[in-house]
Amino acid sequence: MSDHSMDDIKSHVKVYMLVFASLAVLTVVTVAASYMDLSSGEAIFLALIIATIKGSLVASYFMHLISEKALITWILMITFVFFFILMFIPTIAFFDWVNIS
Amino acid sequence: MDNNHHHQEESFWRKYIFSVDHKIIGLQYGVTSLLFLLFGFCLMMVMRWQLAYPEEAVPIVGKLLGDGGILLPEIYNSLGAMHGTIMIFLGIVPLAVGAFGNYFVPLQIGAPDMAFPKLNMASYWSYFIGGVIMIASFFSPEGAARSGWTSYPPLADIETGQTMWLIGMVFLITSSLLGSINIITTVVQLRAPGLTWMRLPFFVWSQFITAFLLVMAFPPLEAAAVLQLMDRVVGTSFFLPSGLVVSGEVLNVSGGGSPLLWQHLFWFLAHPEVYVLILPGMGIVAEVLANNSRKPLWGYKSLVYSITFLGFMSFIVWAHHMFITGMGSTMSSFFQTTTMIISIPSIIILSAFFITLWGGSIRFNTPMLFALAFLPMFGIGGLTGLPLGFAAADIHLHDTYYVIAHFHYVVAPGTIFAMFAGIYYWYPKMTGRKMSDLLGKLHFWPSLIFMNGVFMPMFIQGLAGVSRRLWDGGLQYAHASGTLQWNEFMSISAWLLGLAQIPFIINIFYSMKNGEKVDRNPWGSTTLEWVAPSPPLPHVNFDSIPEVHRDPYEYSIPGRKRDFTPQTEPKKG
Amino acid sequence: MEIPYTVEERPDTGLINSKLGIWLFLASEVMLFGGLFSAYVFLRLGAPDGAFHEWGQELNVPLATLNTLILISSSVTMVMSWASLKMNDFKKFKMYMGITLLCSVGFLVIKYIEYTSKFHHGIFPSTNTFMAIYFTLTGLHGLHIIGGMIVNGFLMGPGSKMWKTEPEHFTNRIEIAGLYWHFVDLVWIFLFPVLYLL
Amino acid sequence: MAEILHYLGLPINMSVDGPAIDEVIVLTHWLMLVLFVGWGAFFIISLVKFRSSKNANADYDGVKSHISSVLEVVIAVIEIVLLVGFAMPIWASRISDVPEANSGAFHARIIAQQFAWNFHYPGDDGIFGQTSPNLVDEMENPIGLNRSSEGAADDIVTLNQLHIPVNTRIRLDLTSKDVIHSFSLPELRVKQDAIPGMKIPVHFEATMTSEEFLAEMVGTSREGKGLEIACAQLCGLGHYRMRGFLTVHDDEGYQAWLEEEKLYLEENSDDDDWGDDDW
Ligand code: HEA
Ligand code: HEA
Ligand code: CUA
Ligand SMILES: [Cu+2]
Repeated sequence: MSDHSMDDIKSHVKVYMLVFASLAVLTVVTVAASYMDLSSGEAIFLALIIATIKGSLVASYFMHLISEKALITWILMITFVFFFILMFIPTIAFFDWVNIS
Repeated sequence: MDNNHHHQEESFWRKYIFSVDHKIIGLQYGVTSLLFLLFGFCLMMVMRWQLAYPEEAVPIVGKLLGDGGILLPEIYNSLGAMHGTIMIFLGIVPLAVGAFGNYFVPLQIGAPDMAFPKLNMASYWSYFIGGVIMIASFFSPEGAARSGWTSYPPLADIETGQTMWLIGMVFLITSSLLGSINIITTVVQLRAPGLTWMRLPFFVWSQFITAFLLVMAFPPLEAAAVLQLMDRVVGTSFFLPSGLVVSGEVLNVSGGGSPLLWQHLFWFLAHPEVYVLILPGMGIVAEVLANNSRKPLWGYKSLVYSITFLGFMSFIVWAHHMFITGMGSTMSSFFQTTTMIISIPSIIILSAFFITLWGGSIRFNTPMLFALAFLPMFGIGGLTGLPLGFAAADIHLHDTYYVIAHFHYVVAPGTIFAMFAGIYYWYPKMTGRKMSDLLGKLHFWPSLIFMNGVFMPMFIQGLAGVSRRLWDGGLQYAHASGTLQWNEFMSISAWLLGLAQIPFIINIFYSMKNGEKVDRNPWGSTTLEWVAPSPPLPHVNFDSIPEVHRDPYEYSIPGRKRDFTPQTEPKKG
Repeated sequence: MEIPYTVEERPDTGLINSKLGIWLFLASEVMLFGGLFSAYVFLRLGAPDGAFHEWGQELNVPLATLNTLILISSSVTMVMSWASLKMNDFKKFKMYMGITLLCSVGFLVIKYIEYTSKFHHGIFPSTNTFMAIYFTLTGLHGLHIIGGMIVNGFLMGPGSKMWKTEPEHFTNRIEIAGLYWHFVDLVWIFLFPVLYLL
Repeated sequence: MAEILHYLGLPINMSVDGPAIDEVIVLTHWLMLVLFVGWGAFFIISLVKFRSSKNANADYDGVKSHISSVLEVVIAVIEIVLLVGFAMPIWASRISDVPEANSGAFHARIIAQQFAWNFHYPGDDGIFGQTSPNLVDEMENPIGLNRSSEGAADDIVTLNQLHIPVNTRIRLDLTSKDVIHSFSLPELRVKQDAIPGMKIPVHFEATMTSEEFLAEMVGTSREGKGLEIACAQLCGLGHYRMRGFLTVHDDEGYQAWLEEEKLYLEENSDDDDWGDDDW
């Protein structure tokens, strides 16, 4: 990103601070939520949602993904497809087994 | 004088040992991996003795084995596991990706070097360390790994020798990751002016897709290796369920783990890995076929799409290695379907190769012979993958010699032949001299015959239901009795196959000094590596960065005097 | 002949080599942690109902929360150190980089406290599968932190000489190091709830 | 093709479910053969016809027709047919048609270990006694059977000897004490991994008794060699000798064997609680 002017960067810095604040708040929220009386399904869902939001904030702003070149976005999209395959197919397989008890 | 000497000494290290020049690194990779290939083969030649003459003392190397020279079952298992590991991770992958990828991708795309030369060097040395650890494990008190190259726990968790294997694997994985990041970046960033994606030689495409497979598939195995290492060293139970009783003793671990978790993580790598073994081979074969049939590669675009699709699909077929673990209907249907789908791009690629021949002017030089032999050999290997892909048929064939035969047809007369083709084809580029054609043919014909002699009877044993990894080759079993006579035949073929490599080894050294001297483009090829001097200039490769104006395989354009038109030749009006 | 596109971007991709390289590396890291998270899910499913939650109660949530905040802060200072270079302020760069390193040291110290207190209570990786995956994941993450510290330390110390000769190249290096550092932060953002809160 | 494959080594089939499996193998091999011969012929013809000594100038365009695409579609369709028509239904039956416990089907457990097969029969009451790893004693009680648990008193445990009745649905529940093994009966087209920590059922039905099988084998290289259980998964240094024996009885024969085992059990009930006539 060599084409950024000084002012550009200054406005970036503001964004960084905002993101920082939101991350801190979300951290507190997720800890607070874990002390609430949620069913385990709800708790998992909520915690993962918050983590995903935090993660996207970091990725989009700190890592500049939001303005990154298409090629990188593509690579990451493929990666996430494989990531989810890796996460979910073994999980489905876990249940689809002739393991009667 | 002294000073001068010192200076030269240093430059030797910089130039040949810790070089950052992709060509030197490629050669380092090539030599190391060929030696490993030979070593892995030697292990197998020893094993084949035991299979042919069970419990007879092994000649020559028997003394090393102790016990009157008889190959003990545990040693047999070690040699088998290490044969698989060495052939795949220390032999073919470094040869196909590390050596050919490193040397020829930058040349074929008109780049001065790889994108990250230092990383490239690190990749080689990481590979080297991994290899040293693997070899060293033979001499460690625990011995080498003996749980198969698949290292299924709980066996791998409780057997000796596995720790060094795992540590070695971590280095090898790191090496492959660094190497493939390098290749992808190089292909994306350093293509010469005018070299658009659809003008890339097919070899570059194959390396590009292979690198993606390595980047995405290897890390889960690294994760799995770390987990198994934890199991072995720290006493965790990732792969150990509760209530294990090993030789009468209740295993003192917390339990709660799952052996199947390893299988999922392992095959998530290992299926893409088998395509890593074959795709670069296909790339080389494509180059040699086009060049020696003096025709453009038929259906270039469909080849590119097929290989991309193949790469993608290879991530979602892994559980076809796990049908017999008790998989339910949903999973098995899914994986059977994806396995059948993945066979289609392979068929498209092979068909395109065959059709390329039609209408050509085919030259039968040594590289071409190997490339041609690749086709039916890969065909046999690939086609026999189909019955394995049907879960129902796999019930009978799983873990028998049928599987062994299937994949050896793909990797041994398949990939290894492709590698030979590549070596004969590009040797003039690397050294400035051609290899002897006579010795080449002396290498080719016996290799072709004996390869089939080794692996064809394995289909028969497999159909009979003979399990793999049997120390006595099935001597115990009644159902094997009808097929045992083949064991000796296969072993003799394997040893003769070993002898058949001698002309090749001689050829490599002999031709370095005495081969026919050639200029830049001895085969009349069109791609960019042939524009560079032979051998290409250190660090920069080309006299000047070439400019590309054409498709990769412009052979025999009608109305031209020469039957090839290099990619650099401008199109005139 | 120099290798092209180390400093200036290649026109058709709009990228420099190292940017693409680091993203590919991060993609492989995603798959590495993907494998481990997949193991986590698999083991959790295999464990008796609620066992993972119960075993997880042993962990120290306040300390981990603190660590999360520390790591987030270090991410901000990391990106600020890059922004400072962009604004030609080398002093500020050194300051922010220094804070980043301090934060990473702090993170490791807290991790150390957590680990040792577990060991004192007789809790080891071999205690149960939850502890096993807990120690593996946080340990591996800790190794990534150490790796990042080495890189950042180098860039702040001896590596920063480059600023005088090739400022743009140096700024790029900081950006690359930053990408890695943010990724390590990002992993923690997922590790924290998954291990401590669920 | 079936004959060719038998000639090549495929053992005869003696299971009710075997023919379906053989059919998939046979049909796939037909497909393979046709493809191989087809492309092989094309290959040889191309090589001969277009060798450079005969055809000095290559044709830039080469083949223009796209018959090969049609061919690829045809292959895909054949694969789909094999998949949907044969492979998937067989698998579905393998998974879903497992006979319920106490449904009249023969039911036994297999506990694999390095390097032997333990068979656990529920006895007359049809109830498997409890087992526990802590009770395991390699010589006396290899599966850790608790003789005082419900239904355990009459349980029969054998080593490496599996006896089953002919023409009866057999259900076997597989597990393992230590590492992964694989229970393989080549003549019955049965193969199933035995995985520690899991209990996986297989089911099949034999159509021949051991005697009939032996009669069938007269004159072949297998003459006089009975049915065996092979271990198909690498399980350590004794993997190659982890062989069990399968005996398929007719009904009387099976009952007679059971009686014998019961007698054996009573005689040895205080010190040795597993019976094995061939030990
Ligand atoms: C390079 C390596 C490679 C390649 C390319 C393949 C390709 C394929 N493999 Fe293979 N496979 C292995 C290496 C490979 N395999 C290894 C190493 C193992 C064992 C691992 C272990 O357990 O140790 C294995 C095991 C294995 C299994 C598990 C068996 C078991 O353990 O029970 C299965 C099951 O589905 C399978 C299927 C397939 C299929 C459907 C393909 C398809 O992609 C094939 C598609 C190709 C074709 C369909 C050929 C097309 C050609 C023509 C049409 C032309 C032919 C005509 C002439 C030449 C004249 N393979
Ligand atoms: C890439 C993979 C690869 C390759 C190429 C090979 C090649 C060969 N393999 Fe191997 N094999 C495996 C991968 C491979 N194998 C795997 C994964 C297993 C399963 C292991 C397990 O059970 O866990 C296995 C198992 C296996 C078995 C079964 C063992 C058992 O189950 O008990 C057998 C049996 O015969 C066998 C034989 C051979 C033979 C004869 C070759 C020959 O084709 C070898 C040919 C080699 C050459 C021709 C060498 C060429 C090199 C040179 C000539 C070097 C020249 C050097 C210089 C110039 C410096 N292999
Ligand atoms: Cu048990 Cu092999
Ligand atoms: Cu596979």
